[in-house]
Amino acid sequence: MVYGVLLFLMAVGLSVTMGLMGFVNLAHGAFAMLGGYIAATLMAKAGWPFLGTLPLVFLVVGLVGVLFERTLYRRLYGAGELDQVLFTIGLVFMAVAAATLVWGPLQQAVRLPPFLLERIKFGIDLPAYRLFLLVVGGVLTVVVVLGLERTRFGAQVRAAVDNPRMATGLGINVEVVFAVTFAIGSGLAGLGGALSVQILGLDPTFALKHLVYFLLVVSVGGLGSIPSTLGAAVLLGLCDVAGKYYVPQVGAFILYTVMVGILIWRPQGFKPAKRAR
Amino acid sequence: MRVTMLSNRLKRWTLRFGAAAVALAGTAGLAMAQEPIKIGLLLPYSGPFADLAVQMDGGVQVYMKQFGDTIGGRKVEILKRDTTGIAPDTAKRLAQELIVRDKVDLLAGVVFTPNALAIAPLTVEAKKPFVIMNAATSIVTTKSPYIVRVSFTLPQVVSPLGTWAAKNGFKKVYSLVSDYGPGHDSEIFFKKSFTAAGGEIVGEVRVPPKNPEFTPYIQRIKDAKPDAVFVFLPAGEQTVSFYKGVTERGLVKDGIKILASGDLTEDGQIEATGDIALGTITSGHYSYAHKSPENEAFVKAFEAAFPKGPRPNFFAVGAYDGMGAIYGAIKAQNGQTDPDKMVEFMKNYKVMSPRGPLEIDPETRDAVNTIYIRKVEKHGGKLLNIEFDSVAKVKDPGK
Amino acid sequence: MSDVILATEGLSLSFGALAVTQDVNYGLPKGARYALIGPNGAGKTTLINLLTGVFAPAAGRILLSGEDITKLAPHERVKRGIARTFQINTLFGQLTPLQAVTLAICERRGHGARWLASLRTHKDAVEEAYALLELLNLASSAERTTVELAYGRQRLLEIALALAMKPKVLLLDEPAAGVPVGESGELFDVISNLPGDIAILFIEHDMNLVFKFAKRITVMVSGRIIVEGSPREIAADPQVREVYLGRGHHHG
Amino acid sequence: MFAFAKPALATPADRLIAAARWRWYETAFWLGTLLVLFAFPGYLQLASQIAIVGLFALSLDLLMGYAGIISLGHAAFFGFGAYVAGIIAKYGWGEPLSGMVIAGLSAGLLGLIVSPIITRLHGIALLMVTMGLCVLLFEAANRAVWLTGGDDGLQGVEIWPIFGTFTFDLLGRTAYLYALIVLFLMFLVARRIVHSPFGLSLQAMRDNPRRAPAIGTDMGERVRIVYTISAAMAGVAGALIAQTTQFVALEVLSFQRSAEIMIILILGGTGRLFGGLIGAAVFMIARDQLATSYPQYWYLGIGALLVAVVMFARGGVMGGFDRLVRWWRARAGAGR
Repeated sequence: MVYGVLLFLMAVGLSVTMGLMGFVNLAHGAFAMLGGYIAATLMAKAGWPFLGTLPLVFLVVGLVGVLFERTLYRRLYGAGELDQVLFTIGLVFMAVAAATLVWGPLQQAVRLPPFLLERIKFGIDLPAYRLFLLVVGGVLTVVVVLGLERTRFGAQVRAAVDNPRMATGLGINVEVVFAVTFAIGSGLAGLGGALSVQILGLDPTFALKHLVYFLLVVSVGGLGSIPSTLGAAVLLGLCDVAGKYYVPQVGAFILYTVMVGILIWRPQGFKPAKRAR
Repeated sequence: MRVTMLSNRLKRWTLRFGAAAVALAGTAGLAMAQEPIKIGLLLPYSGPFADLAVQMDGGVQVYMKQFGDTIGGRKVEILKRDTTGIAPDTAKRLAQELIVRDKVDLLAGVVFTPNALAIAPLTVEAKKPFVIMNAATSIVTTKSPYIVRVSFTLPQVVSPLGTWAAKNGFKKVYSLVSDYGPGHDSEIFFKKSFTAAGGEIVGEVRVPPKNPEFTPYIQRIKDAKPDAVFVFLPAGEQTVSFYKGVTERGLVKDGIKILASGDLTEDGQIEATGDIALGTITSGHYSYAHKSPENEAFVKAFEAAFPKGPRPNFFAVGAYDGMGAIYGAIKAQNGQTDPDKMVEFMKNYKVMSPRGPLEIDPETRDAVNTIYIRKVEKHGGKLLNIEFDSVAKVKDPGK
Repeated sequence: MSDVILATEGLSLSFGALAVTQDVNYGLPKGARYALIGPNGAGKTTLINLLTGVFAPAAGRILLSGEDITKLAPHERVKRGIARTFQINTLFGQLTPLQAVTLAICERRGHGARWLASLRTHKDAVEEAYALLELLNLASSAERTTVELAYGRQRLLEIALALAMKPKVLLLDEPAAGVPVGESGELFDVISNLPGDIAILFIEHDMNLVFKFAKRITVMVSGRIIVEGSPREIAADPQVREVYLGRGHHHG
Repeated sequence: MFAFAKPALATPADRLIAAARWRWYETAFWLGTLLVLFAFPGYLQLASQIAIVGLFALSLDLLMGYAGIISLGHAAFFGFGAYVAGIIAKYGWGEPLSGMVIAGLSAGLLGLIVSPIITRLHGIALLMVTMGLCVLLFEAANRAVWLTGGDDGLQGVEIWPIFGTFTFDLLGRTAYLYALIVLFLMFLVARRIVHSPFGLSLQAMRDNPRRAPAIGTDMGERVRIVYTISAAMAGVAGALIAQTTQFVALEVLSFQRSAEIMIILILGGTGRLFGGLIGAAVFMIARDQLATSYPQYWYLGIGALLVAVVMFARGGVMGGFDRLVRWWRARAGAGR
C-alpha cells in the first residue's frame, strides 16, 4: 500500500506530462533525480529541514521544466513517438553524466527529521515516514484531480492537446497552457524524487533505473487519468509487497507478470474506455 | 597550420618506422630495455559501475605513484580499456585487441566474473598472465593456468563469519542474499560453516538483484524472530535501500543483529547508510580502518590523490595488490616479461598488503587472505569497520 | 430485385444510449450509381463502416450476393469485392501512388504475404497499377510520395486504391470533400465513367453533384432511412424538404 | 552487377520493377567491408561485433522502421538465440553453421508464439509489454542456473572450426568473415522483403493501420510473419555473438541491450536497411574511441548526440545523408 503510494508519487508527474500532454517523456526520472539532489544538497550543505526543502524543490524543478519545455520540448510536440523517445533518452544520459560530474557517482545520504523516523502504533505499528507519504499522496491526488480535471484550466489543457488550432481559436493561449502543465508535471516529478530518496536511495543512475517503474505505473493506469494512476500504483505496489512477503521465491516475476497480464487484457490500462466513435 | 600537421605526421611516421627498425635490427635485450612494459587494464570506466573503476584505477595509480613507473629500466604503460559493465563480448574483444594489436605483456583488472570467464581461454592461447583484481567467484582461477587472483572469493569471506557467529551465541539466523551468482555462493557457504558449528538457518530469501524495496522481506524476517540476519548484497544502492528498510521496520530495535559480508558496509559508501549501520557485524579481508603502517601509507597516498573522496575500499586494494604482484614478477626477472616465469613468481607471491598479510596459493593461484570480523563503530564522526577478531590464512573453500 | 448485390436486413448499432443505426434495410443492385444523403450525424459514415466491417452490428445481417458476411473481418470483405474510400484522406503517406496501388493489386490476388518475392516477379501487378493510375490521370504523380501530393490528387488516389480491388461494390465516403469546387465535377466524371457493372454508393453533401450523378437517392436521419427514390422524387419529397430546410429548427 | 550504363527506363512502372536492382553504392559498401580486412587488421574484433550488432539492428529495423511496431524488448530474441547456440555447443555439437540455423529457427518460433499478443497492442502498452516479456525471460534465465549458468554465464561453449577448417583465430579474421557473410545474406533477405509486396504492405500498415484492411491486408497475419522473421534474424545475431565470444552471459537478455539497439537504429535512421548498420558502426566506434578516456563525457556526448539528431537531423545519420543528397541534386539541377 505505502509502496504503491510511493510509486504513485513518482508517477503522477509523468501522468501529467505523458498522459495529459501526450508526450513520451522518458526524462521524467531526470527531473525526479534533480528534485532528490536539490533536497539532499539543501539539507546537507545549507542545513535546511527536510520538509522545508519540498516546496522549493517543486518550484525549482518546475522552473527547470519550463526552461526545457520552452527551448526543446515544444519543438517536438508534433513529432512521432520514436523521436520523443530518442530525445528524452538523450536527456536522461546527459542528466546521468551531469549528476556524476556535479555530485559524484556515490550514494547521497538523506537524513530525515527524527519525528518522521518514529513508529506509530495503529493496531499494527507503522513507520511515521510511510504514514507521511500516505498523507502526501492523498493530498496530491485530491489537489491534482481538482486542479487538472475539474477546473477551467484542466479543460483548457485537454482542449489544447486535442486540437491546438481550435483551442487557439477559442482564445486559449496554448503555449502558456502547455508550459504551465509541463511545469506542474516536472515539479511533481521533483517532489516525487525528493520524497522517494529516503526509501530508494539517490545516485546518478536514479534517472535511468527507476524509469521502468514510472512507466509501469503510468501504462497500467492508462494515460492521463490521475485516479487510475493511483489505482494502478497501489495495485502494483500491493502485488509487489504481497509477492515478496508470501512468495519470495518468485521475486521479480510478479510485478512484470501482473503488468503484462493487465496490458494484454486491457491495452488502454485502467482508464475507463473511451466511447468508440 | 597545414605545415605543422604535416610535420607531425612525418614525426609519427619516423617514430613508428624507427621503432620497427630497432626491433628488427637490435638484439632482443636492447629492444626490451627501450620498449615499455604494457599492461592492459580492463575496468568498467563508463556506465552504472563506473565508481568501481574509479576505486580500482585509483589503486593502480597510487601504487605507481608510490613505487615508480619503471621496472628494471623499462617504463610501465597502462592501457585502459572500458568494459562498460557486465559485457563478456566487449571484454573479450578488448582483451583480444590488447593482445593482438597492442601486444600487451599481461592483462589485469576485471570486476565481473562473466567478463573474466570470457577472457580466460584467450590467455591460454596467447600465453598472457591475467591478474584478477576483483571478480570474486571461486571458479575463475580454474579456467586458465595464466590466471592469478589477488582479490578474494566470497566463500572465503563468509565462511569464517558462519563459524564465528555460531561460536558467539547466535543460534538461529535468517539468510537474505541477492538473487545472482555471488549471492547464491554466500548463502551456501555461510550456511555450511554456520550449521557445521551448530547454528540453525531458520529461513532463506533471495531478493531480485535490482530490488528497490526491502520492507516486505524485512517484515518477513522480523516475523520469524531469529537471533540475527545474514546478509549479502552487492555494494552500492542495494545496501543503502536495505538499511532504509531496517530503519523503518525497526529490525535493530527488536534486537535482531545484522551479520554480513564486507560488501554491506563497504568503506566507500558506508556514510550514505547512516548511523543505522552501527553495530553491524561483517567479515572482510580489508577495512579502511585497518591498523598497520602499510595501510596508513596506502590511505594517505589514496586520499592525496583523491582529496574529495571516495575513501579507498577493497576494490582499490585489490588493484593495488595486483600491481604489487605484477611489479614483483617483472622485477624478479630484471625487467623481462616471460609469461610463464611471471606466473611462476606470482604463484608464490607473499606480501604485507594494506589489507594485512596476503599470499597466493601455488596450487590454485588464488589469494589466501586473513579474514577479519569487524563491527561498525563511529570514531571522530566517521563510520568505520573496526576489526576485533580474525582468522589467518583462509583459503577459498569453494574449491 | 434479383440483381441486388449488397443488402442489409434490420441492421442496428448503438454507442451507449445513442442509437446510430436503426433497423436499416437497404439494397444496392449491380451497376448502381446511388447516393446516400442526410444531415451531419445522420449515421451515413457509420453505415459504410458497418458494411465494410469496421464496426460489428448489434443486430441484423449483411448479405453480399446472397452470402451472409456479417461476421467477416474487414480484409475478408475486401477480398469478396467490397471496396471503400474514406471521408478524410487516409492514405499511406510514405508510399508512392504506384507502390500503394501495386500493393492493393497484389493483395487482391492474395500475394500480399509473399515476403521473398521481389516486385520483379510481380511485374504484371505493377503494370496494371500504372495503367490504373493513367486511367485516373495520376500517371504524372506516380513516383512522388503520397504526402507530397495535392489534395485533389490524393482523393483520386483514394479511388484508385479502391478500384484496384476490382470491386463489385464501391462505397465512396464524400469523395469530393475538401476538393476545390472546380475540380469536384471532374472527379465525379471519373466516377461515373467507371466500369458499368460496379455498384457504387456515394455519400455527398453537394446537392448539385448528387442530383447530377445519382440515379437513386437514399436519405438518412438519426440512423434511419426515411425515404428512398429517384432524384426527382426526392426533390419533391416534403419530409426531405423539412429535414434540409427545417434543419435550423431541429438543431436550434 | 556493375551496371554502369543505365538502361533507359521508360515508365514509372519500369522503374518500380527495377527498384530492387543493385545500386553502385551498395556494391561499394559491401566491397568496403571487405577492405576492412586489410586496412584495419587490428580492429577485426570490433568490426565483427559491429557486423553482429548491425544485424541485430537490421532485424529491429524490419519491425520498427518498416512495420512500425515499436519494441523495447528485442533483446529477448537476441538473447534466446545466443543461449540456444551456446547450449547446443556446450553439450557437444559445436558445428557453427547448423548451430546458428537452429538458434535462428528457435528464436523465430519464440517470435511466432509471442506475435499474437503483439498484434493486439500499440503505443505505450506495446512498449511496456515487449519490455516486460524480455524482463521475464531474463529472470527465467537467471533462475535456470542448471541450464544457463545463471549470473556467472554459460561456460564451456566450444565452437568447431567452420567447415572443419577455419578456426576462430586470435586476430579475429574468421570471426569477421563469418559475421560479415551472415550479415550479408541476411541483408539480402531483408532487401528482398522490403522490395516485395509484403514489404509494401508492412509500410502501408505502418503509415495507416486503419486503412490497410480496406485494401485487403490481413494485418494480424502480416504482423505474425514480420515478427517471426525479425525474431529469427535477431536470434541469428545472438548466435553469432555466442559463437564468436564462445561465452554467453545473462546480459544478452538485458533491458540495456534492448534500449541500446533501439538507440543505435534510430541514430542510424529507421526504415532504410543501411540505417542499422551505419548506426552500429558510428555508435560502437565512437564508444570504443571515447569511453575509456572520457567516461563521463562520453555519456554526456551520446546524450547530446541523441538530442541533436532529433532536433536537427530527423531520421538519423541516413536521414541527414538523404537530405544532403537531395540538396546536392537540387543545387546541381538549378545550376544546369
